[in-house]
Amino acid sequence: MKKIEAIVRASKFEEVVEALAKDDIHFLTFYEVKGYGHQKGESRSYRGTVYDVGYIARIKLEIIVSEDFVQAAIHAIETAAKTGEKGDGLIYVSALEQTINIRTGNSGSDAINS
Amino acid sequence: MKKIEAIVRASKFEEVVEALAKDDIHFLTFYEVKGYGHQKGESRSYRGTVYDVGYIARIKLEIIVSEDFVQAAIHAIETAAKTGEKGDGLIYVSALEQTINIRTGNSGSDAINS
Amino acid sequence: MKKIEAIVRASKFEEVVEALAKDDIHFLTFYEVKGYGHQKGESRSYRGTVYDVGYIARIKLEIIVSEDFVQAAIHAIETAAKTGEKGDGLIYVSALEQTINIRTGNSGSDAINS
Amino acid sequence: MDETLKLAQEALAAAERANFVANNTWMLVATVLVFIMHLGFATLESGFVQRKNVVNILFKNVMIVTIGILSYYLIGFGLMYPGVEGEYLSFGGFGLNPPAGDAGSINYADGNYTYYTDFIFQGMFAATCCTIVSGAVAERIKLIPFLFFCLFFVSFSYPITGYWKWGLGWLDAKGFYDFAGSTLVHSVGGWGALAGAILLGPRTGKYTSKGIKPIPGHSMPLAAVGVFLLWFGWFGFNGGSVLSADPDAVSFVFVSTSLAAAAGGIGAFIISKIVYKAFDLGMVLNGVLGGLVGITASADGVSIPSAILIGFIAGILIPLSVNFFDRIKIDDPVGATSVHLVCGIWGTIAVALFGNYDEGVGTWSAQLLGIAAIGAFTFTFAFLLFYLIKVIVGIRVDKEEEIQGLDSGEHQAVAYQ
Amino acid sequence: MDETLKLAQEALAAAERANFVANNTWMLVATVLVFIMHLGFATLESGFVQRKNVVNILFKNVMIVTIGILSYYLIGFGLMYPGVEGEYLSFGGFGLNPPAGDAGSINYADGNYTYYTDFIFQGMFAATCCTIVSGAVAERIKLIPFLFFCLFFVSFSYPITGYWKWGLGWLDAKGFYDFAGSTLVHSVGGWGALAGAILLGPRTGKYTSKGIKPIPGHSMPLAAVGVFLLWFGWFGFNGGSVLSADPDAVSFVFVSTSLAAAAGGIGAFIISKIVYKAFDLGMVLNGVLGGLVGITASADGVSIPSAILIGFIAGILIPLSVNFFDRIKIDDPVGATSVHLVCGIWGTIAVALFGNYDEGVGTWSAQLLGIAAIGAFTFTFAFLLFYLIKVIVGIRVDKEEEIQGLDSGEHQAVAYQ
Amino acid sequence: MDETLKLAQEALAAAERANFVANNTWMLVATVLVFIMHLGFATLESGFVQRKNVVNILFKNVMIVTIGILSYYLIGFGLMYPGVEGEYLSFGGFGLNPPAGDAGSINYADGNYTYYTDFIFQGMFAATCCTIVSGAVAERIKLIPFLFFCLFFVSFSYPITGYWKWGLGWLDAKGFYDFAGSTLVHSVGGWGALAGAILLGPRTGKYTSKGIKPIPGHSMPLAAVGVFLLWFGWFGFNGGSVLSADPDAVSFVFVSTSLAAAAGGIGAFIISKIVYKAFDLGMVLNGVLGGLVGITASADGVSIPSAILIGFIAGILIPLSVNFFDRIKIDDPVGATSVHLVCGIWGTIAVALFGNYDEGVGTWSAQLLGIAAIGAFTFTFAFLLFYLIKVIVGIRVDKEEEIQGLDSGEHQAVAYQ
Ligand SMILES: Nc1ncnc2c1ncn2[C@@H]1O[C@H](COP(=O)(O)OP(=O)(O)O)[C@@H](O)[C@H]1O
Ligand SMILES: Nc1ncnc2c1ncn2[C@@H]1O[C@H](COP(=O)(O)OP(=O)(O)O)[C@@H](O)[C@H]1O
Ligand SMILES: Nc1ncnc2c1ncn2[C@@H]1O[C@H](COP(=O)(O)OP(=O)(O)O)[C@@H](O)[C@H]1O
Repeated sequence: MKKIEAIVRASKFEEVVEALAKDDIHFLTFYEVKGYGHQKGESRSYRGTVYDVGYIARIKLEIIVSEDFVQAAIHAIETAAKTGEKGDGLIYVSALEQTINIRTGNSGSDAINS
Repeated sequence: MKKIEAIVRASKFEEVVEALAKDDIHFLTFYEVKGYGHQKGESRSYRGTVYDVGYIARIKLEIIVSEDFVQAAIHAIETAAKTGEKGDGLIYVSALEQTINIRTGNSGSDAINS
Repeated sequence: MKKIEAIVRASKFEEVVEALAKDDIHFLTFYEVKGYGHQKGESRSYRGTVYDVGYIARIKLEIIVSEDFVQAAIHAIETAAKTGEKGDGLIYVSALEQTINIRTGNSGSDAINS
Repeated sequence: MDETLKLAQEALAAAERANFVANNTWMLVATVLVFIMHLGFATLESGFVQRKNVVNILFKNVMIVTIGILSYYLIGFGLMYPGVEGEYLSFGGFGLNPPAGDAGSINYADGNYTYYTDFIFQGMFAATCCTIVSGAVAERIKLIPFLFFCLFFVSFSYPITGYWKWGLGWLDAKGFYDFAGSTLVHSVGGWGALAGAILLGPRTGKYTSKGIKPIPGHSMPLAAVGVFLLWFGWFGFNGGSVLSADPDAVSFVFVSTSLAAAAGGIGAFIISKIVYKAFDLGMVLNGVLGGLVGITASADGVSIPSAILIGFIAGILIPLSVNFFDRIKIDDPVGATSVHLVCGIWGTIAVALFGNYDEGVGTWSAQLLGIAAIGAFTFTFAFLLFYLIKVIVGIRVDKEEEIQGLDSGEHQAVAYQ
Repeated sequence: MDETLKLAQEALAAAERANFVANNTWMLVATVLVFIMHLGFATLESGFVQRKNVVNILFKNVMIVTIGILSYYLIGFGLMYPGVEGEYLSFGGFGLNPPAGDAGSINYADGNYTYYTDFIFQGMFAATCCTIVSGAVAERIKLIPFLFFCLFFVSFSYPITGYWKWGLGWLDAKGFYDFAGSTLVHSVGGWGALAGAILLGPRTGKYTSKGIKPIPGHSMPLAAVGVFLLWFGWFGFNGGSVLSADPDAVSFVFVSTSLAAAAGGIGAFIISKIVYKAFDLGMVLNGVLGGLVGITASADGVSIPSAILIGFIAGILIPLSVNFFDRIKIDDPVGATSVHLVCGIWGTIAVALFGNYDEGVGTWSAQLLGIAAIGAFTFTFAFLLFYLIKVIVGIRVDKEEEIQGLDSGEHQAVAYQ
Repeated sequence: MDETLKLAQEALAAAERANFVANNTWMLVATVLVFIMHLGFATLESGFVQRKNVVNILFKNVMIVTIGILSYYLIGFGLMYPGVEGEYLSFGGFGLNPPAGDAGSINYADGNYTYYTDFIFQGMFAATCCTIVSGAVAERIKLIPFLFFCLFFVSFSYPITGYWKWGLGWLDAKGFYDFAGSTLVHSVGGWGALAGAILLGPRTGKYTSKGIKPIPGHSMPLAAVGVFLLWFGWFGFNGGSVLSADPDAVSFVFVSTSLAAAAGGIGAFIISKIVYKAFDLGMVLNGVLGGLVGITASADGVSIPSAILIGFIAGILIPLSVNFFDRIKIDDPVGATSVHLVCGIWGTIAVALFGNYDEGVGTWSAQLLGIAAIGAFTFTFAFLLFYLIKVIVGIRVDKEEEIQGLDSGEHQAVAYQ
């Protein structure tokens, strides 16, 4: 099993989820993150001073999939999340040694197809 | 060293922590996440329209343990977090190449037993 | 490519970012987490009862770097985040199988140097 | 004996003065109460918008009050109370021109209030009509164009139609009755809201191929605070519209207003439970407001049971109307059109249904004429004004900014840190 | 000379009218101030509950006001002021039956206020008793059963005991004194709160094997806003209870009330620092409320130093009482029993201790009798009512819903997005 | 005929009583309005501080009110209104010593208000000066030392300078004029704020080598609520300072105050857009407050256009002043010095520029003397007091606590769960 992590724009998140669904990937976990990257942070103005918050807000996805879904998932995220502007984010994949579904106790790829 | 990640119900979180403590696993990191899975999202009603928020709220645990604690940890989480209802969540384990304790500088298993 | 994860004090976060920047590591993702560890949780007082919230608040960093930046990054975090007090946190490193930059489509180390 | 006469005259003068002081004091207290309604609107609207648009809505609400009071001072008051009867349009001059001596004081309104009290009480009402609009166009309208709209709407549209009735213009002569402004204030605001909502179009993602996608407000406590404050202020809005502290009239208005508000809440509660199967806080809150708007036209001239019925029906109208506007895809983030336009019209009709007024006052024909005339004028005015602004500078923020939120777009700020 | 007589009569009539207008105006202002206390309770309670139960508590507070005013109109007013003296129970009829002409106006209460003013001022008080209950039973009670409880509690229990004293029933004849309702309003609410808290049992996880686990409120700003608004409203609650605008009496009440509130805050501040070693905002806020509740029974009849002492002691009682109820495992999320019941009783006793009233009024025996009689009746009424509802439909949400929160359970909503 | 005389006398007495009742009622309503300003300050300040310091600022604001009212009762009132004219310092005795009978009632102030009304109205003002300070020293000052400062500041500094003018002390004799306290209340608070901000130094990380690092407030809605509530209360603050319900005077003050507030908002809006290129809510909010502070000294004695100009200039001053204090590295989290000190001085000067008062009243020399004398005294007093406390117990929390936040440090609490 693999873990795919991706950092995407909040404004693209829904499209990414839909794209994944098209490829039969319906399960995922996500949370809000902040990041430093090529894109500089949002500029804010407070009490007459303009400043840069430094970071930008993003959403991080975490998807557990079996080997054969990895490329499809990456492709789906890449196309759906891309704007071409700085700030589009990253996708990275790592290997899992075990995966267990708490309800069913199934492990491996069965953990997520049940 | 291994990294155990688990996604559990907020209502089960405390029990999981206690179960882990019983197995001498006292250290962990957690944060709130949202997820899509078998269980459909909460349904909400606003201004006369009922809708599904899509996701469900969950808590994600991250536990760094040495090899020999992995099975105990998995078992503890599995039993404590299980309700049998859809939405119980996942556990997944990956390998770490290095672990360093910032305060002590110790690495490997010493990083967490100090 | 490697993924470096680190859990540090909020009060040290800015210093860590600056230290990394000095070593030419400008890209990272972070989010707020809570943790159990050696340091006991903050004590709170409400309505005449003093209690321990159990956890402590921390910031988690996630940095994707190529092999040759790993040691520098670890060193930078270790020195910048250290106070010597319980609660300083952990750094852990894992291997990535793939890394893709959504905007450029570049993968591997090019994913982050573009 | 001559002594006695002097004493008696002195006593009478002192007594008249005392009545004047007491009446005027009430009118000023009512003014303060109406003022706080602007905070009520500000909190209600910010509670009902998304987190990313809160700074923007607060900014608008603060600016509306400042613009509203100043423009009413400059032009509005002169347009609304020119001192000429029966006309369609007439202008009493810029700024304030208080009659000298007692003429602007104890004799200005039979010892009920001074010229300055008159202005400030009326001035507090004025801004309200724009605040109502701001809720309906929230989360997608450009700031400066909107403030321009407000400037003209409150300087011309509101006082002109206000003159027709309260300024003793032609509608008043026709027997149209609107005690405290179900039509003159609330429907007027509602028509402006409708015009704006239509021209702007719905918020991105509200009406999808998969149906209506609710965009919930970000803070129910703020919204609830708003409704309580509005009810609080309404005691001044309706109670002050007696235009004196007459104990019988004001206390009656307090009772009719409160019971109608309560009945409005109950009505919305029942319908949203029966029809929409939910204990919907937003609906109940709007139901209370609906009851208040509904009773506003006749708070001084209906029986208490009628007042309760008027409020109850207004409360029932809220969920149905909110749902109706969603069906025809007119997107109103706070439900201003349902609360102020629909219930405002209902309240104005209720005058004909339940009102006990003099012969020829508040007749069906008069009420319908008033609703139609003011509706037609205001909607046209607001629509053309919005349209003009739209073609000249545009009124809607671009999609990217809308998704990011107007706070970061227009203000480079966030409401909460 | 005949002229002069007419003039003198005219002057006297005008003067009496002026007094009437001024007095009635104050009573209406007081009504408005009491009204806003409902927002005070709503914000206080929502601040002290968990984020997941905020919509629910707001919903309850809005419904309580609507139900309270309407039921008081239908039944309560007739039960509380039947116009019969010395009885235990008597009914003056449904709805409002204003005496015709001056009898319902200037002559209704020696030119102090009208019949309608009387009703609306009293009506604003009524709902308060239920609001007090809602805080204590928060975060675990079912919505509809609770609203049923309110309907009966405010329609029967509150007005019946209210009649005993303010309606000139038997307790009044016995010389029991309670100026503005330390017992008649606050303890009554407190007894209901106690009954509910006992029958419901504590919130899941509050009292564990490892001891008391505090469940902190979700927003201290909301709670603080609530306390300031309550203090604000209390000027009308106590000041209006003079039942006229008598300058000496009302201004005295303002001073005694304010100083007692301040002393209550100081008292709670000192004790919570000394005993509980913390600068506890929640305690200080409740201390202020305790001081207000404490002075309410005697705000018109104690020396200023006594007023300060009464408030200070009330403030001291708060932390001790909160702690006491926690010890006996009676879970009260907002501390309503400590604030309203304990300090209400203390305030009623204070009348006997410090009050300067006519012979035979506010004696120890009378005060204790009043506390006991009203306490016994109200607690029994509330307990049986809750119990009945419990056995018939149940009053507590199931554990899963409690953990998930009542907002998603009862309302499928969240307070904050 | 003897009859007639009696009747006439009776009528006159009744009429005078009615005037008394009406006037006193207004003064009490004004008191209530001034009271709520404390909630205004509490919400404004908590909105402008960081999330981690909210409990602390709320705690301070509650304590300030309790301490303020009690100490004003104990000492302040006697120092401020000793009943001796023309002096620098004089003491009328501790606590309240009401003249017996009518002397403390209808005759106390020509039938305008009672002795108790006088005290409570003045008492509500007192605490304000400390509240102003609390905003400027927020997020880094130790709780107990700050409360000590308040105790002495409100017990001595405020009433002494207050006596100079309102207590008919030496400055009044010199013709210094300050209608409702641009200097006596706002500048006094502002000088204290300045002294505190200087001695404390800026918040950690505010002024870095890389320049000014803004530390945004955590809740714009709270801040906006605060400003609306302050404006609301200002109707009592200025309107009550007429010290009677005189219809002409009070209604005029309402108009001048409202238009100045509105103009202040516009002024700040324009400047912050032109100079700082942003629609800055914080600035506009402070601009409204600036306008209110600016008009406070002359609300009763300038033409309406002048009032608008005064407010507008005050609004313009806000962004410039905020920026100025940042440049000289005086860190004021809520902008209290800009709003209350700078605009307070401006308003006091405006009396000389635009005021229409009697010969020798509000002259340039008198106004400048007043500003200088009160400024010198207050700043010295506050600075020495803060300094003393600093050397004895220290006034600033340690850096670790500042970073963690004062809520967890001083209160072991969090504002939001
Ligand atoms: N090397 C990295 N390690 C961790 N997170 C990263 C890294 N590079 C980018 N990110 C995340 O992705 C977000 C977008 O990156 P950015 O460089 O701005 O996009 P792009 O590469 O398309 O210009 C960043 O804000 C950060 O959260
Ligand atoms: N393949 C997956 N990848 C990432 N997260 C997942 C995956 N499957 C489940 N989850 C997480 O676990 C949560 C519960 O999953 P769900 O399928 O509803 O539980 P169950 O498998 O017990 O029915 C989801 O909401 C999601 O957060
Ligand atoms: N084994 C672990 N697994 C996951 N997170 C950990 C682990 N050990 C520590 N942490 C994280 O690091 C934080 C600090 O750890 P702690 O043990 O208090 O610091 P130190 O090791 O310096 O005493 C913890 O609150 C937790 O978030």
